[in-house]
Amino acid sequence: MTVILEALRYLGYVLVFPGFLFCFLAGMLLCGIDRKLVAKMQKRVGPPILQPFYDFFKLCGKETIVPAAAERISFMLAPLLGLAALVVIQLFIPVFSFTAFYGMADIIVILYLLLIPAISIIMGGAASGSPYAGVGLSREMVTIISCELPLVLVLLAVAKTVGSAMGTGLCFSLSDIAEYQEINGSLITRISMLPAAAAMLLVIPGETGSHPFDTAEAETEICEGLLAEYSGAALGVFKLSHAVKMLTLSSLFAALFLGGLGTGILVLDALLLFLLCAGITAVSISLVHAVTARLKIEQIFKFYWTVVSLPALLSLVLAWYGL
Amino acid sequence: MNLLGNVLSYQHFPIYAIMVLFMGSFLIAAFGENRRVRNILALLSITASLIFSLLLINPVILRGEIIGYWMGARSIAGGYAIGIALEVDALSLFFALLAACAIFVSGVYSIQYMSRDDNEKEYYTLYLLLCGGVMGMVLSGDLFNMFIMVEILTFAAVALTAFRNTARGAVEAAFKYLVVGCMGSTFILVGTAMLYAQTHTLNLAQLAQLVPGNMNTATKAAFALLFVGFGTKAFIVPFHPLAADAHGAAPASVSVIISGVLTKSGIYGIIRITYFLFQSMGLGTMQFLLVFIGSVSMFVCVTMALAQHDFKRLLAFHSISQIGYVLTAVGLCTALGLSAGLYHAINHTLFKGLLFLAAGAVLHETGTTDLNKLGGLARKMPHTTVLFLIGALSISGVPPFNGFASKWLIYQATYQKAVESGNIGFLLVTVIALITSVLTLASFVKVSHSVFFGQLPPELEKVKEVSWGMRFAMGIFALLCIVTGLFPNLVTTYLTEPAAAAAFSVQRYIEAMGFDGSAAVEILAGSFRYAGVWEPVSWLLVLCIALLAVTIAALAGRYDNVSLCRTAAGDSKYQLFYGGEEQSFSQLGGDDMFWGFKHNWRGYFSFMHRLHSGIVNDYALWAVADLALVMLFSLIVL
Amino acid sequence: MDFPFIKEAISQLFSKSSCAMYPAVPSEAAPGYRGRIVYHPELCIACGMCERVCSGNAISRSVEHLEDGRDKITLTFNLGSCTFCATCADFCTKHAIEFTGDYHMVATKEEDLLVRGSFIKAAPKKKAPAAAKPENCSAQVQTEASGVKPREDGKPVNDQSRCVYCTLCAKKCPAEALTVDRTAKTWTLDEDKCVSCGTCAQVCPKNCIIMG
Amino acid sequence: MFKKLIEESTGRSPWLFHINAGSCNGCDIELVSVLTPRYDAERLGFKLAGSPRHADIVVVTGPVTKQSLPRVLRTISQVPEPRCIVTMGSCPQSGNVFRGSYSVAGPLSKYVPVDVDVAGCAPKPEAVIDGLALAAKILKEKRGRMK
Repeated sequence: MTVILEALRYLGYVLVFPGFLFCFLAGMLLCGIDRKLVAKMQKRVGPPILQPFYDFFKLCGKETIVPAAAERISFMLAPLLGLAALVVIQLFIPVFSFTAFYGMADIIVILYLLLIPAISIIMGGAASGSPYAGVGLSREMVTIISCELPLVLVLLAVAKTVGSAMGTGLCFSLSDIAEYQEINGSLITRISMLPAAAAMLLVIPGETGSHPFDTAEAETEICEGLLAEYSGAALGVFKLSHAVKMLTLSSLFAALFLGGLGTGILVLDALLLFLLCAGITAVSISLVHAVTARLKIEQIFKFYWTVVSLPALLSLVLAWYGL
Repeated sequence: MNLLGNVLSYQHFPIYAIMVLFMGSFLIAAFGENRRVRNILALLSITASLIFSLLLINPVILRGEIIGYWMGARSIAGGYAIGIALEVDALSLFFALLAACAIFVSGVYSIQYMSRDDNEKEYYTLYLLLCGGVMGMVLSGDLFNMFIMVEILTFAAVALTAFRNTARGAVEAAFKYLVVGCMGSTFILVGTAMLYAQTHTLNLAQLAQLVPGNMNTATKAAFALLFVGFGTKAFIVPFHPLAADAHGAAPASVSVIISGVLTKSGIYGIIRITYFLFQSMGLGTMQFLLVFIGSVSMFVCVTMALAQHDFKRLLAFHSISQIGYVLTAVGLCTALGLSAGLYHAINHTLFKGLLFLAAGAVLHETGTTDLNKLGGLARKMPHTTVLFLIGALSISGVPPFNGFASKWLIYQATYQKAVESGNIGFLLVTVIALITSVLTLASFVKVSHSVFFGQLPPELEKVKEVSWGMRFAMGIFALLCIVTGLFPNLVTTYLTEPAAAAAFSVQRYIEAMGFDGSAAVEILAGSFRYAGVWEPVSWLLVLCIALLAVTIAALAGRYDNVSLCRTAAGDSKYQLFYGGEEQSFSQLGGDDMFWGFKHNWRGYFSFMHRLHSGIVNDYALWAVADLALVMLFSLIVL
Repeated sequence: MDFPFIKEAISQLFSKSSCAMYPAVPSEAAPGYRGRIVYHPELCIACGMCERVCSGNAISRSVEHLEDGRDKITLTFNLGSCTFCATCADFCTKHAIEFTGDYHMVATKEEDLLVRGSFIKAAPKKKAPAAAKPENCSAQVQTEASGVKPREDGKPVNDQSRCVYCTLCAKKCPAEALTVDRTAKTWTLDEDKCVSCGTCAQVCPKNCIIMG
Repeated sequence: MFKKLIEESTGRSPWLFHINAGSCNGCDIELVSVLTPRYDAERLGFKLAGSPRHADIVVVTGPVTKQSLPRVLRTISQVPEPRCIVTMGSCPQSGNVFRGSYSVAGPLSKYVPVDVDVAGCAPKPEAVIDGLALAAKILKEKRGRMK
């Protein structure tokens, strides 16, 4: 009996709270808030907050065309796989003191799991056979390479800071990082972590592929790149994945740097997490979107490996010497 | 009955495992005219070798014995070993198992893969010689025998590289390999001779007993000679261009052996000399040497791979890049590091074998491995595509495949080493390893797009899926990739940790052969705890549940309401969007796919381009220069 | 990399948007905007000038012969073919064509974009009783009509019996050699200015200018 | 309920794909100006899509020249159902001043059923918004008729 209850509880985690339903609602709302904020910053009225929901449901009602040249199974499976992988990452990211799946994955795993949605979109695009997707694929991959270095440095800096504070030398476990922050306050209050937090804020738009780092999906030059041949429900799932990715990365940021703010009540924590995510999105995605123009792909690479990596490296060195 | 029991004692299994391969080789040379006889002989010998290796797991790994085996009842006279000895500890057996597995799968694959070539008899003779050489080298307890086996495998590998000598560049590649490979063998021979002059013995155990206490200029020079000699066999930087040429030319089944097994034997040699013979791994400088060469191999080769446009050459460079991971982890000299490195060695053999076989399948069906001429094969060769993707995701370290499990350990090991030693340099190694991993992913995205996805060139319309035998061979590797990825604890507990522990118990190694091991320099392995957690099975379970949930939700939302092209004639609705133009063949070339990345590194790439001149004289010079540097280094630090 | 607009972006976050909330708040077209055509058939004399000058072939005229002998003339303006250049309105001497500021020209059917107007032209009937009184008169007219001879120097001659004094020839004359007074019904040619280009004859809707 | 949700959403998020079939660029500029902060069609859910596969509404400008005709038809056929075709400006409806030219194959309605005509040369952005809103309504009706 207890086994069944336990199984149901975990099923509930996957389907409802940090999992599927939460990801869907929170991610879509986050996306809507982002669009609204960008519009506001550009002196526009902007779409209603619920616009991403409208877009998603509309796409569900459209015809899904599979091109004759496409590899059908990969083409249809890729969106689902990407979404599922993202939902699973969300399960591993602690919501303050609460972690749905405790002791299953650490930050290195998260780093690699974040590649799976990117790989799935790349596979889907490549399977469509479109030449636009080929160009998009090349750019998407370079964007991933670009983001990887600063992200790695940020994660290592956090691991070192928490590890040396806990006396184990280094700590990769996200729930341990959350626990540490519960006791000692948020990491962002430490001076050595400030550059890393700034770098992470700039990594988020690159990882989600939002403006100005959206060369891979540049709709005006390469017809949305990897998504060029997607239509209907499959496209809707990709749009949903994009929204969930925003949620995932911003809640990763919250888990890494803004831990220890939780109230201990799960519902309030979830709400607080969502608000924090909205704040992080507003700064790192919306603001950057509103004030920049799309970069060229080699500029993205240069930007991430210099401008963003340097503060992250600084943070790592500071953490190394125990500041 | 007693005799039979004696013959079937596990003490004899190591020599059986070696000899069946050599016997198979000689028998095929003698009676291999008939195709069926030849295949049966080859299969029998590789299967027997695999079985003998597997049977050794119980005593050596589970019970922790070290088998010291003297051939011809000769052993120790006057305090010096004079017989031919085999010594099998967990480390040797680890590499032997790896070799036996790869040999078995590649042998099964060969039967159909090579069926279109003539001179199959010679192929199998050389192939089994190569396998026997590898097996003999890792199980040998004698430095000179190691040299002999290295010679056998080098010459067999050279001959097999030139096997398809009608192909462009095959003879040239073989010649390069011959020149530099012979230099490497010579280094090993000279090193062996110098050690013999100093210690009057060739037995590994006795050398391990005598050498560390009697270090002088000659033994230091011998170290450098042996190190560089085995380095040549492992193709670590600066010998990597040879691997690229050799893999590009050799048949895929041979590439599997060269990259999966031959390079490992080089790594095995390096471990033997650094951990056992000279017991110098405790020195920070020696760790620096290994980690430095490992990291440079890792990074240089992955960037070189990004610039390739030939499937097999690209794989060859990746092969060295992964060997760089192994060497780096081995060079850390911690229990975690060595275990991680050996884990990665297993994984490298599996996924690189799988990838080479997939490349071979593509070559077998299309006749080319040029990335710019291929494309869209996923619709023609679906199984090969899936198998290739498993290999590609494994090598890129995507969870839950095996590459991730070992890389995860390597990152922890390097980082932990950095924290323990307080040396920020090791941290740089962690970062390099992580970046290398994502660059690996990039180049496999390139391959999968250029070969399996994208558009099918019109001239490849008639391509068919490869035969079941070849798919079966690839399937074994793919299955092993998944299994070793899903159960990392089993692999570490039953394979890598015993092997790593063996590397740290030199004293037992010496004593197993009947020598006095009390003088051995014990390197403290140190205990470790994982800094993070990774549960692949539970993760996969959660992913499956999530995927199921997403799929059900999607199907409820009419996700299956797709419209497919029903007519044979080109309905414009189902054509690709070409900005309104009619669909025509257009495939992004694999050559310069990531120019956004390469553009920023153009200085580096043009430097690399000039460096890899393809002239064998240059490569020979590199070998000599490398030897000089390592010798200088070892003279100073040892 | 710097973000030069970051201050503006943040300040605009709290300021009012610059949107014209169009469907909710109706918006007037700017003065002089040329939108939907309004046609006043009661003013039209069916001279056909508009049809002739229209570059987009948007104007068509159909004539329906009524039972009482009169003609019902219908002018159709196809807004879907119109370039809104307003040349027709310019040329219309009767000001029967008007361009309004109404820009809501959205239709699901082509019909909805047609502006129609018709009037009954009594002109032939009017002439018939006038011709009936003196019988020879009509013959005279006819001989007059045929009697107008082209001038030998190639300059235009006006058949005043048919002229409606629409002044188009005067407007079109590149040399400004023609003066037409509509009230006095006079047509005069300044022979010194005339260059005999033939434009007046070409544009005349009634074909009453005869060139040599 | 799901079907109702879809139907409700269809009218609220029409994505446009713009085809220039030989236009003089007047209408193109007006169409883009609809998306500027001044008119901001995004507040009604309109968005310019990059690929016909993503689009709901195809906006055609220009008199449909002989060169562009097959491309226009091919691109329109690649738009998934339900779709709506809007002609913008006089050119695609009639050929306008280009009518009768050797290179003009229009009007568009000869080849595909056109749902909404927006007249004007070029139409005012408000008129474009009117037209697109009408198209979105038609889209919703079409969606309701599906299945």
